[in-house]
Amino acid sequence: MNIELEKLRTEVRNWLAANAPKDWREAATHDVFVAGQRDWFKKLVAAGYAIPHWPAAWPGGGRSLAEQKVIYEELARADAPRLLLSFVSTYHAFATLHECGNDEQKARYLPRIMEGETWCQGFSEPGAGSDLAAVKCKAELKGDVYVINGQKLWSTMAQYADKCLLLVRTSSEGAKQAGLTYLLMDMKAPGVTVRPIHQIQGDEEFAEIFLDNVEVPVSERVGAEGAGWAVAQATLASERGLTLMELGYRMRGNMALLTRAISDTGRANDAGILRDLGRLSAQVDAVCALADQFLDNRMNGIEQVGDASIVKNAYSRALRAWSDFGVRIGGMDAQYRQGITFGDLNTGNWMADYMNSFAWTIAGGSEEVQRNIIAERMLEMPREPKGWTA
Amino acid sequence: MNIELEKLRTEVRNWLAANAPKDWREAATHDVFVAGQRDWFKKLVAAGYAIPHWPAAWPGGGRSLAEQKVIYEELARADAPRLLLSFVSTYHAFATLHECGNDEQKARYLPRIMEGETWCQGFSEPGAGSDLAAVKCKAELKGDVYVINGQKLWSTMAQYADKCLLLVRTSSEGAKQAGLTYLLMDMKAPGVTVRPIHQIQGDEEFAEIFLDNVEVPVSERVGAEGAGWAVAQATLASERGLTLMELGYRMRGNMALLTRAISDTGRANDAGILRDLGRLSAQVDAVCALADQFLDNRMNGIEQVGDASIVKNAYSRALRAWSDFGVRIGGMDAQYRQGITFGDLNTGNWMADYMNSFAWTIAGGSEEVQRNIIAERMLEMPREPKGWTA
Amino acid sequence: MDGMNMDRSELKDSARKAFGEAGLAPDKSASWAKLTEMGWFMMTVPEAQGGLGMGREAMGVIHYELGRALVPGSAIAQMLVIEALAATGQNDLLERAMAGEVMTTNLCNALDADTASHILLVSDDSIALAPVASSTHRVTWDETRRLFDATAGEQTLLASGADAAALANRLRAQLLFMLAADSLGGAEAALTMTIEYLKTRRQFDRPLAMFQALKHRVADLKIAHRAAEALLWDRAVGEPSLAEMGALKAHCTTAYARIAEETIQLHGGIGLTQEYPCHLFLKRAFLNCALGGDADYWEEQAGRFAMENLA
Amino acid sequence: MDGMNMDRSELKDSARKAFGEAGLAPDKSASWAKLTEMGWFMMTVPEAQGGLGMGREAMGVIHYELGRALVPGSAIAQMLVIEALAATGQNDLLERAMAGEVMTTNLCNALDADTASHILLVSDDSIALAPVASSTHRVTWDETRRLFDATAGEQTLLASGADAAALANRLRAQLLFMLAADSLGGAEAALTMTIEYLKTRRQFDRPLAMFQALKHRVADLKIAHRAAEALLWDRAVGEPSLAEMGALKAHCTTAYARIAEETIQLHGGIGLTQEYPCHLFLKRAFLNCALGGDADYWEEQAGRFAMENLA
Repeated sequence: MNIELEKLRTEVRNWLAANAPKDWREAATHDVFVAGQRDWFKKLVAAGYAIPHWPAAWPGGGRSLAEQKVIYEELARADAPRLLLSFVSTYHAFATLHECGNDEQKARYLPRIMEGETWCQGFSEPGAGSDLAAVKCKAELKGDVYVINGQKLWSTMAQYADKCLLLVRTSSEGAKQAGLTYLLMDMKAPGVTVRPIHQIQGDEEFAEIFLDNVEVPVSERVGAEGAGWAVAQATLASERGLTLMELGYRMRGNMALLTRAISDTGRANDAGILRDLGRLSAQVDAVCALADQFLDNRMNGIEQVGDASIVKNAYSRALRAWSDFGVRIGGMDAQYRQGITFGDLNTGNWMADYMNSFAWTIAGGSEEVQRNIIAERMLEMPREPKGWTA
Repeated sequence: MNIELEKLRTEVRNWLAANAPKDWREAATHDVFVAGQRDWFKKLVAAGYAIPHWPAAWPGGGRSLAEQKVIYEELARADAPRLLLSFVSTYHAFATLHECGNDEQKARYLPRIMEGETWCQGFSEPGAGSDLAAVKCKAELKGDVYVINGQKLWSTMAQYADKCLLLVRTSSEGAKQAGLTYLLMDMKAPGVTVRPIHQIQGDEEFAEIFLDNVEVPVSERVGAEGAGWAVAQATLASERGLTLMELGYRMRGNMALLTRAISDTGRANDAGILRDLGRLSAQVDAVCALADQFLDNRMNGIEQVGDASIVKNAYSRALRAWSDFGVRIGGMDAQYRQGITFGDLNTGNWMADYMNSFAWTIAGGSEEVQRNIIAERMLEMPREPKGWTA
Repeated sequence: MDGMNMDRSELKDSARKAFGEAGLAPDKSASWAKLTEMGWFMMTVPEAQGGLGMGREAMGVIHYELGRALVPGSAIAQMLVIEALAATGQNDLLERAMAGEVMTTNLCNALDADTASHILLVSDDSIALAPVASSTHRVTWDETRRLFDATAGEQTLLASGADAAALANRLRAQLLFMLAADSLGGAEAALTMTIEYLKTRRQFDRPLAMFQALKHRVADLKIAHRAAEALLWDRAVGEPSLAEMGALKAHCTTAYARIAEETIQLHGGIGLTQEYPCHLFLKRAFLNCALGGDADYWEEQAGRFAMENLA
Repeated sequence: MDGMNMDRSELKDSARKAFGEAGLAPDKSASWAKLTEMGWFMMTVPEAQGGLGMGREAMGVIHYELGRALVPGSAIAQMLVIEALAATGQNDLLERAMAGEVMTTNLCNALDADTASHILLVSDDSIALAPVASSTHRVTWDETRRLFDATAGEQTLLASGADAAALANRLRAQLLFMLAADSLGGAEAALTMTIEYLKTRRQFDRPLAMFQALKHRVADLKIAHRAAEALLWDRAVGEPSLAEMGALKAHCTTAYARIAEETIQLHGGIGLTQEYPCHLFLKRAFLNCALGGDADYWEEQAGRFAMENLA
């Protein structure tokens, strides 16, 4: 077992040495970045490393979690680009279709995803952030199509997506959750308008989607009408584990950006700086160990409710501390604006890294929501009674 | 005006130089400490500095707040003992009687307080801490006496008190607050048992009071039956201002304990330690400035709701930081147990100081209760609706 | 209310009226015109030299309000130059500067050097004034301030030796104080905006402001802000040492950065968009942290000062 | 679950059974007898020398549970002595120590020196064993541990030169690891106790555990504990440097102190009484912070290590 894993490690490492793009940090525009992402995904598919978590029937699929871990470790080690553009398609869309899609849907979409079709997720709305069940985007069944009107927010790379995992309201009766339905929407359909969100550090990783009488065939519904909440849970549960291990390793690998900045500013013998570096280093190591343990537990089938929230918050806190320390060491130099690296969190462009770190404390379930989950579902501290509204 | 103030300052300073006890830190037992407190109070009364906040009819009373401030500044400067034993009698009992007592009660008790009668406060109970209105201690009117049964907690120096400001329940109908009544109880009355609370740092500043069929004459009731909550507010509003200014100055004056410890442990050139010292120093200065401002505002009649909570939390946080830094600098030496100084918060016996600092984050309204007051009453963030119970 | 506080309160009202109504980060030249018109550049100049003879406290009030509205421009540099010109009796140039002719200084990264006629060059052994010869904009994340690499033309020496050292220290103290005031003004605006947002934004069928975890965080920010503000007005009077002024600046800018960080977090997603002003506060807060010496520098100095003076 | 984790989990169960049932801070001699009976002093000794040949991870499990129950005594010192005796082939003394004869070491403030037959004297250039000649109790705030000033009788040299340096470093790493494990065990117990208390204690007609501000604080403590624990088990295997072990110890003891502080605060008034056990955790946490080198020392070392190894 260990020998096979080490064989895989060597194989991946060698392949990456020959094939990993080197200049991806220099992408000057989003278009260049996206083109690079598409190209890199294709290469990984061809090599069999793009979808290790898919079933064995797919080329490159059927890897054990231990093998997946090796692949992600090596991707981080080689400092290869993260697969930001195909993350939703290969994780979220795959998991949703695999668990809840019908045979026709699977047969139609999974091959396309393999071929590079990109997806986005249309869940959040202006009035439905932490409280996702408050989704208002309305779908009315007219004949064999749903007619959609509404707005979605915080959709990662929606401006480049072909398809959208869309959560809509088909009924306002009963519990908020019960009126939701899950659709697969064509992003090229008439009435879909995408507006990139200008982020504070200059990136446009997210977009808004405006839906004006968009028609989605009933055949594109996943699960029954009104079963959208349950399908959405399958989508949401699909990510995090491997990502956080990969991101943890990337942060650790980039500790050198900090140590070099400390040397460059002549503070290699400043006891206070050294202590804070030592403390941060342990914090980052702890996050990596935690992400490892989380995956081990998942592999061994002993993952527990709240575990993912713990890993996410530990990571987001460490990422904040990492970039905050960089801003501090960078001093006045860090205040001068530099071009950003798209889709990367640990670049040494400290203010950009710092601002980017909020994506992890806010997006994908804010730190506050994670704390609720940990307190209420893991530690079984009582929830507020249902009737508590104001 | 300023000349008069400076004249007072010189007068107090000279008097303190001649009269302030020097050896009070060495008190080996509570009895010695209490005897010293009684003696010191007597001296202050004679000099006219014990009750500057009382009306002018009383010897030494009738001082402006500016004059009171001068007196407390000088007491702190001279490192004279705080008046822990007579704090409740001269502040809480005085304010309560002054605002809510009848003429007979005032005539009976105020002279006794001047003569050194000591008082304690019987408000908190095992089930009524942050939620003070939940008081259960029961008083039944039988003829012309109330018969009291119940238990009180966290009563400062109750073991040495002659009288008690007692909050009891005379009715369980209606709102919790509406069934409370306020009594003046003789601590020597049959059925009163006092048990000192053994605190974690070895002090016994607080006590429990057990009440078993204790009889209190109706004439000892302050305000009407059922008006106890309003009377209790008068008691609670009486403290804090001057105390916190005095305590802030004392903490600042004792920064030298830290700087000496830093020198003694050879870290006077450790950049990290220096920074943390510099930061703490600003934090302590800010608390002193805040307490000053608070008093100025009170003097000028522009104190606002929540102001006292802000000063209290800022002080308690700084006190924690101060003692925590001391524990850190003290290192292994701070872990060896030393005899404590009764009634003092900044002694350089770092672990004792650290443990003592909890009295300020918990007692007299916990930090959490203060945060609620600041958020809800000062910043007008909505309270949870009344009906929210579980 | 005593006399000094009354002045402070009146000045605050007029400054808030002047800058509080044009929204955040208002037009730069209109703001400059207002500063000039209201005579605020004359504020700390002795009456004998045509100024208003007010103290550091008044300057703090103005910069608090400039920070509160995120007013762009180089008022900080202007006031430093004016201070130096007044102290060295350069009455002609002083008059021009008080009348709004833009002048800058190397003490504060040559703010707005491209529109400045002169640059004040401050070092420990000389204070000089020179025309700006050339300037290169160094773009910062904070776009409400424009920093430059500037070169100077022929210098006129204003002070040298011990006089220069003393004046340099006074100017540094002023800079630190102005940055502290700017920071607390910005922090107040950010915190107020956040509280308003929490009261408006509803999730789970109630306003966010009703969630106790958020209430307690906001309360802690309020405490931090009030304590820092008390320290600011305390150090506005008397003669604090440079180290104490540095500690004040570190304390206030750190509080600003913390409040700005929480402003974004508590706004959630929209806090991360260019359209919402949260990021303006964040970027100015962090620039303030770095300008004039950062917390690492000043806290160390303050620690040394404490070791020497509180032993 | 893989083999190693299975071992850890089984060992944990039996240690929890042994120490988890007698309440907090159980009887010292009974605890010592249990440690001896269960053979846990033999744990890390090679099988060839009569031990169980288990690794550092197993030792971590035991000390985690000792910390969790606040078991008094000097198991930490005993295990260090045993490690040294095993490494230097002192098989007779080793057997006596494994059988429970109390021995102590200067590496850990001569814990329980008054009942120890021998003291292990560790320095960078020599490791020696000697009978305890005299001992003076240095009373600490933490009463679950007894520290001594001890003098030694005639020394038997166990190692010198490079061997001594290597062994000394190994012993220091073990000490740091045991203190880290003890801290996380204690922190777990304190946190669990706090959560239970919050669920039981009612104010304002509901359990404290329903107040979101408290929930969020508890959640943050849980996160801190879980992250520290992941780091502990990660460093239980492999060959971390001494600086990395020091950083682990600083990380875990700091987490313990923070959790113990919040344990008192969240218990409110009763947390300040001798009758409630909150203070026992607090005092042990702070002693753990100071023993074996404090966070200031180890974080600086870890920083230097990072500068050299992550450049």
